[in-house]
Amino acid sequence: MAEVTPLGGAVAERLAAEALIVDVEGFEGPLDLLLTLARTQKVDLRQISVLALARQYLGFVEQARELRIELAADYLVMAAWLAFLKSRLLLPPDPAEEGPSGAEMAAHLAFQLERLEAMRDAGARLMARDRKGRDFFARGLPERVERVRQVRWTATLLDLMQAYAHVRTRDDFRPYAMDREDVMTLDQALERMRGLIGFAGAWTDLASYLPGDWTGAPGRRRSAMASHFAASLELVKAGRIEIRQGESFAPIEIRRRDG
Amino acid sequence: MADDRQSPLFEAPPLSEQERMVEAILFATAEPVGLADLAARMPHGCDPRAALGLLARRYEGRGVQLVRVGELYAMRTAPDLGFLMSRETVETRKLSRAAIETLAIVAYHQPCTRAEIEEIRGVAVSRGTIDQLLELEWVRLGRRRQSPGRPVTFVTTEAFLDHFGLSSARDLPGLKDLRAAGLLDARQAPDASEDAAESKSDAQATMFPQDQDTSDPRDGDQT
Amino acid sequence: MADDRQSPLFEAPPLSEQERMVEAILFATAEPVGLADLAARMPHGCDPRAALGLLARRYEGRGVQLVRVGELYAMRTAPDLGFLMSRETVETRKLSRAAIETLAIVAYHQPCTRAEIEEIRGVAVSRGTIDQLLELEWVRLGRRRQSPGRPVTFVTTEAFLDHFGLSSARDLPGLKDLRAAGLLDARQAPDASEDAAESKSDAQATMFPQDQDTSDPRDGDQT
Repeated sequence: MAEVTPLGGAVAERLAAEALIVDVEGFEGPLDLLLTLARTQKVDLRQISVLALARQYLGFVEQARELRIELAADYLVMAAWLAFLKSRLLLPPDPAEEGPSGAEMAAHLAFQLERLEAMRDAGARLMARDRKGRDFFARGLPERVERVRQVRWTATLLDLMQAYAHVRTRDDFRPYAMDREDVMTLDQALERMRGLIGFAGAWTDLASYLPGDWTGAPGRRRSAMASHFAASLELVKAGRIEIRQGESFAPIEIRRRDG
Repeated sequence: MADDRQSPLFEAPPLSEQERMVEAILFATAEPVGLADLAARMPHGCDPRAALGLLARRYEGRGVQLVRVGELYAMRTAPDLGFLMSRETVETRKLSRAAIETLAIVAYHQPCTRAEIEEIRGVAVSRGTIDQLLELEWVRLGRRRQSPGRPVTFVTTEAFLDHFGLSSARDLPGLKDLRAAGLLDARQAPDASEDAAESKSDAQATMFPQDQDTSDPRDGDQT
Repeated sequence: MADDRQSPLFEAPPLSEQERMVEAILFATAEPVGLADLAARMPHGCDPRAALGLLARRYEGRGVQLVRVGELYAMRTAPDLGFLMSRETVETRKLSRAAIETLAIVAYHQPCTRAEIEEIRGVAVSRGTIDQLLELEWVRLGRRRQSPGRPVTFVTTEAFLDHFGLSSARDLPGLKDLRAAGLLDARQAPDASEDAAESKSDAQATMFPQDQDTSDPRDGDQT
């Protein structure tokens, strides 16, 4: 594919390269530059001379160096690769050498250029299409779709009966009346525990900390137990005691923590 | 067509083409458009009024119509298709506790006054609660009570019976039935249930009533 | 469509009436509408696809046209009348060359990863370029590629199709020629490792996965 063409039009090439250098900011990377250089060959990209292209590019880089223009690293990487490609293309293939042949590498570069150009053309064609808001238009006066929300209230006979039962039995269980008498607060329990833990050197059942007058009635005992348990957790957090429970539902035991 | 040579530059497009133009303009503009505006947008020599006439006839009976708004023209949805422009969502919601309790009291004690409802519920009944029940047509006004102040009473309606599947208000289950159905007991005071709980375990056991191994072996097979 | 007759209560309106409905719905909105959405808004038992077919034919050659946008449908003014709407024209920000190229690469190679875009362009894709396309809603994230690193892919959107007047990504200009010329192949540099080549090849396999005939109602009755 990549046949070696005789060196020709070297002067024109240099002139072109100079013109390009002025424009170097305008290029979208080395592949873009290569594509622009390839166009100066004025042939179909499929017939492009990759060797000549490599020379053009290297000439360009050389020119840039003479004019003290700093090229971005990827332009220099491309230059190094093209120099390598050029040597592969010029030297007879070495059968011992690994890797792709110069011709394969050249063919791929030609493919890349062709593909980039194809995408560039596709982009241009896309932008040239009839476009919404420029060539064709959507409805200018859209009508709003209204959302009508309807609420349907329901209740079942069971709801009704339960509500009535609830009203009729409300007096019996006073759901909102807090029973201060039979509730031990966390603060109360904490206060008690603080005073007592000094004596708890060995593992002791938490239940044994409950005050005597709170262990009779089940409701009172439960409240005291809950508060004492919560209070113990506070004390564990504070690093004052340790807590353990052998298994589910086993007695909860606490012990003073020294140090 | 006859004398093209006289003003070839300004020859107006055929009327059918002008109709297309008016159609596109009316479709795309954000506001209704007047004749002058149409003429200004269209090529020289066009007759927007004639084009509008054609267009109006074309859209006769269609889903969209050409309408005149004062001196302006616009395309609008045909009036009979307005329903397509709204989306109804029906939301089913449970009646609030206040409403259902009030309803229950009216049902069991009808005819009953607002003061009686409040006495039984132990709370003031908000205006909105009664209004809602009236609006639902489950409750209506009954006769005034022959007592000082002649307060209005509330009674349930046919719609109420209908909704709850009752043939008459006397079909409402009585307190005894409620108890038999476990409704009253289930709502029983904590003190009552506590005895039962206490009898089978100590305080600690009831502290963590559902403290069991959550990894149900049956779950394993289902996944 | 088959068993509408089973429920005479919900007998669908005649097709001509359904056509009016679809017309009204599509006229009323600037956004493309899907079949499911149409069906949801029309009475039970309607066949929006058939109605769309009728509508498309009715508007053929008119100033306003029925267009397909991916799986959606919309009414748009005929492109040859754009000159009438200079006042409606929206100035779109001019896209950079990088953005246009990136958009073309995504459109023609979708789903396509950032690395593939960079390989084709031979430069790093700046964050802003993709952001701009995402912001315009012409490009969105597709599925992750099932290859090492699971890179995200980019695909074009329905807004992209709508903007460029395409009925599907298969209608991209010159797509067939580019494919025939092998320019959409994920061809690998000859010195690249085989793994990379492997991961690329599924890019092609998944390109336009729904590349089947989705019976466009507009073509429906032409045969």
